Amino acid sequence: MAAALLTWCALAQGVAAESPAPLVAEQIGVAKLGAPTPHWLFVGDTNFLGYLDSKVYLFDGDTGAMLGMLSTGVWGNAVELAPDFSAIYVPEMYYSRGTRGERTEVLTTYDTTDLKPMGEVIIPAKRATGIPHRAYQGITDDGRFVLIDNMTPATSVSVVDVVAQKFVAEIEIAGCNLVYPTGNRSFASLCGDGTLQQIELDDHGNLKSRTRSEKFFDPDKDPVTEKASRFGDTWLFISFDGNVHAVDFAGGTIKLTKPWALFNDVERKATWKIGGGQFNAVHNQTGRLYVIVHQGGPYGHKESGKDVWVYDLATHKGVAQIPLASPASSIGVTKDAAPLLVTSDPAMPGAVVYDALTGAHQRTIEGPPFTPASIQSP
Amino acid sequence: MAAALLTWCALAQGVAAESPAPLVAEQIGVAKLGAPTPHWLFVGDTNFLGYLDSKVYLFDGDTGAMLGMLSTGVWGNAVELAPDFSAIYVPEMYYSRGTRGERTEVLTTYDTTDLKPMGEVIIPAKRATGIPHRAYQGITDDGRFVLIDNMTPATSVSVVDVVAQKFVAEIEIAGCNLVYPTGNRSFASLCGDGTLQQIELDDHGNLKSRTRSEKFFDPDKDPVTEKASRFGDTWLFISFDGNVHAVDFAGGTIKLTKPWALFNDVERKATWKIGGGQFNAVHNQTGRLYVIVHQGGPYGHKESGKDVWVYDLATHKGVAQIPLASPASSIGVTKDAAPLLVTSDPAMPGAVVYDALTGAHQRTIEGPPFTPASIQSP
Amino acid sequence: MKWLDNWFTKGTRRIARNTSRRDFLSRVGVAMVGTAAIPLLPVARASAAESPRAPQPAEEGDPLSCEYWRHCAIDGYLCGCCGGSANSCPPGAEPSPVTWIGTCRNPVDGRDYIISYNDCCGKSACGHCLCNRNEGDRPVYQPAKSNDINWCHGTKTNIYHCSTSVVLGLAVAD
Amino acid sequence: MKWLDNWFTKGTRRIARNTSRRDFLSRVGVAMVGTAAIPLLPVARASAAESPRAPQPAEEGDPLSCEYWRHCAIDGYLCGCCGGSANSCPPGAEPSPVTWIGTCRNPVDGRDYIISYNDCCGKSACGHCLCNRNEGDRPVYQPAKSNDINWCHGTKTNIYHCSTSVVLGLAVAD
Repeated sequence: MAAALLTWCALAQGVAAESPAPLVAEQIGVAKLGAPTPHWLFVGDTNFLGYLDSKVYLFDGDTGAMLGMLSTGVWGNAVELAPDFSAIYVPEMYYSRGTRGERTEVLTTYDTTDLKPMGEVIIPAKRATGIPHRAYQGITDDGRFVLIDNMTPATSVSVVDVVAQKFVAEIEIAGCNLVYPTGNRSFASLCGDGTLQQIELDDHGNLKSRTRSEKFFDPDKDPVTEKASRFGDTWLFISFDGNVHAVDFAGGTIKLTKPWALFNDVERKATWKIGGGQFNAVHNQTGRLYVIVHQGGPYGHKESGKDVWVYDLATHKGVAQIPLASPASSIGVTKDAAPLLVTSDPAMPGAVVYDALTGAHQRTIEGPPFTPASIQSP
Repeated sequence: MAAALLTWCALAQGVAAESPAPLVAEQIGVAKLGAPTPHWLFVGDTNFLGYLDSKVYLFDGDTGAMLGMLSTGVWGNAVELAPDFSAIYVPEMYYSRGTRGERTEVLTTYDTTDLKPMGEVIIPAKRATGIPHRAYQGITDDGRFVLIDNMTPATSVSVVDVVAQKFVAEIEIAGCNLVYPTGNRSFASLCGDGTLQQIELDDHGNLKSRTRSEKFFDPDKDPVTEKASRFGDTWLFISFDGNVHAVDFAGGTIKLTKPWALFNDVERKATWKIGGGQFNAVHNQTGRLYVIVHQGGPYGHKESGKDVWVYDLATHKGVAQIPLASPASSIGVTKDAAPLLVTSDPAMPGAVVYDALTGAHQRTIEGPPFTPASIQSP
Repeated sequence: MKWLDNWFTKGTRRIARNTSRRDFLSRVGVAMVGTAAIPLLPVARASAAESPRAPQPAEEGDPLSCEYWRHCAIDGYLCGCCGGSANSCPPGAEPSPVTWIGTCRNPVDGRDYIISYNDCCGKSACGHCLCNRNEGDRPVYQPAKSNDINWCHGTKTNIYHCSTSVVLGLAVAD
Repeated sequence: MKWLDNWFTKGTRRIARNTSRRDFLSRVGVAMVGTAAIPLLPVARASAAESPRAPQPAEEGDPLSCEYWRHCAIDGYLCGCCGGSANSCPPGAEPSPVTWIGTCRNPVDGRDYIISYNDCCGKSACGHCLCNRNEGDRPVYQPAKSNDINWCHGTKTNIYHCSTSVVLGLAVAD
């Protein structure tokens, strides 16, 4: 048959000899990803109207072009990127009959050149689900262990050794929840009584020690949100009322510092508030904190905002106010010297890209993602 | 603890003795479906942006209220209803890892009072998928066998005995495709050469005989669409150019009849055309054919229309023209004496309900269904 | 609600400090179900129960509106728009025995009531009447007061379909 | 295209009449893959191939627009909007070896070309640049010319991600 085809093509081309040469027959190929740039954007799509089919989209923030996609199972939350971007790790959940049958959870490893699954590790079928939270999972600074938050509703953390590709341990964090990596072998969790605990792991990923902080916020009067940002060895926990509790984990200790306020009295009177999903982000190089803000009444801690205010983490002073092209619930800031500020809102498919230094709107990326959540970059 | 609570409630209510009696504590329950009515509407949601999470919504056409929902796996197509509405049968497809792993296909039986799965039969993992087609599946007139169209791309039909709850046979229909039930033990399939074949089953659901029709349409010049309607023992196959080929299957034979035209010369000149998904439906009691029509150029056989034209199947004359409140790709007509005409369009979530006799718009049902397709009634 | 919340955090922490992990998980599992489920019936009875679809006499407003008083801390699809009601799951869905709890004021009698926001589970998203109100909502490290959490726990699957707003009783300030 | 279409229907029918079901299924499977896949490479080679993302010199228009000449019978998400191109799958997606085939006229040289609309498979819906053009499209009982069919056949899974428009060669009227 192939031979016959060649004859038939040659004949056809002969027929058209006078006019310019016809198009040549093509071979279908499969694209590969180019070299990663700091402006690559992984945008999680919870796909709320079809969350059995959650996805993570990869865009080039400089062009807005979609580069690829991962299908991430039921209740997708976010990805973990190896520090050297050698792999992408995704906690995924499946049922043998979609909404029924046997529940299986895995941590899948994807290749960063062709986005193909390279392997999976079965993990306890207990992952915390619902509204996505960045702190429902994390990766240690050296990229050795991926940490996955569990809620049954009893809380614990699953530890996966991604180098050995095996599940190591489930560490209970009773009365506490969430995962905030604090080094190569440690992470912190926030607790319902206004404290936090730091868990130290041994080299195998098992529990080595557990340290508890003093109470540093009032969980009833002014709780910190679970949406925190990391600045070096410090995690910034921001309260409903806009107070920043910086906790320094350098050297394996827990150092509490005096909270500082995002809003002065005038701004409070004008009802400025924090709010959204992942409403804050830090650019480490410039030491700047980006916060989505809005004006409104009480219980606005999940409301999207039309403005991002920028703070200098050395002086705690506001240094810029960025009016957004469209309301934002979550933001991300790329890690490079010419950072992008990227916003998403579950009510608006897609993502919006700004110059993080000037606040200039650069482009709006059309969705899907249909109900975007997490925004992450290499 | 329960005892403690009672004391605590009693105390609380004592405190408020002066004012009107407080609300009483409630128990959460689970609703059951009431008695079915002919105006119940099963609307399939392919959920194209999340088709691993396809659904079927059940609405009350008289109120627009949602009554319930089924999750129908990957590539949902439609439901089959037992003639006495004692059960709902749904072909469902699943992968062990959502988009990867082992493919499993089942025919699931759902209870019509509580919409719970009562059982499943494993079927060959070969079901035809893509754009939904009503004729990708069917049920014999007596409700004994559910017939499921396969394409690998080789074509065949899986036969499931839903009374015995077991898979019976896979019957090849080479060169042909689709399932049009024609009795208690038979169905027809359309063939690529302009013929059709009728398959007769024995009482166990195995192939008994195969009859082939003469060529009755030109598959190149004016093919019939695969979207047909049944009128008694007759199936109406409508061609791209709007010619109706009525094929009578009474008594197990295939009786071809002279095609008749939906459009006269004036209408053709005005570029009136058929088009859409399931663009036609029949109301048996009144002997009327409903067809979605639009004006436009060639290759419009999948374009939605803003009008439904109604024909008398005895006289082949147009008897009514119904301007729609919004464009429609698919329609359904309920079976009762006061029938509803229901339309859906994958570009518009929800469904629209009209009086099928007067054409009066009754209500628009808000979506989801996000990308609605099939419309079915008891 | 404070008493409940304090009991929860203190209680679980105390257990955590004095027991092994396995022992802990089993016991806290029980303890927490106990906590959140105190005012609830076991699932079996709940499913069997008649579901009062109509609001009670001393209520007003539209139960299918996000502004309805009971929904003051809800986050999800109203089951009343999905084939159920403010206090019943749609056909075929399974009520979660564990849940988060809010306190809402009934405008008719001016009283504060404890509202239990049980999720209905086992079918994918209903998609109708999405509401998000956060009165008294707390972060997920205070689970019993957080509406971000998928409360399809203790159910056959953790597949979320819609949310209810069930009156448990009067709230008593401590 | 007629020669191909006639060969397909006649061929398969002939086999159908003279063979048992099992024998038939195996042979038609092969026959049909042969039919639709004639001008295509085996998947293995296809995947290994460099993917020419740019249109050829004698083309004009925007490959990311539904109006692009090659897309005259496409139904699906343009792979060029999903990380691939008009003739390459996005990273990690698998090209279908079997496909439907259309005939489109290249406005630049006025010639009719056979276009192969291979689906890319193994990831769920890309969701970008949904196009539906039906020039020459036929019902699903003429599979080789139907764009309604999910052509993720002969791939690891039948999960559809996006569609390509690959030039196979000149179309010759018979």
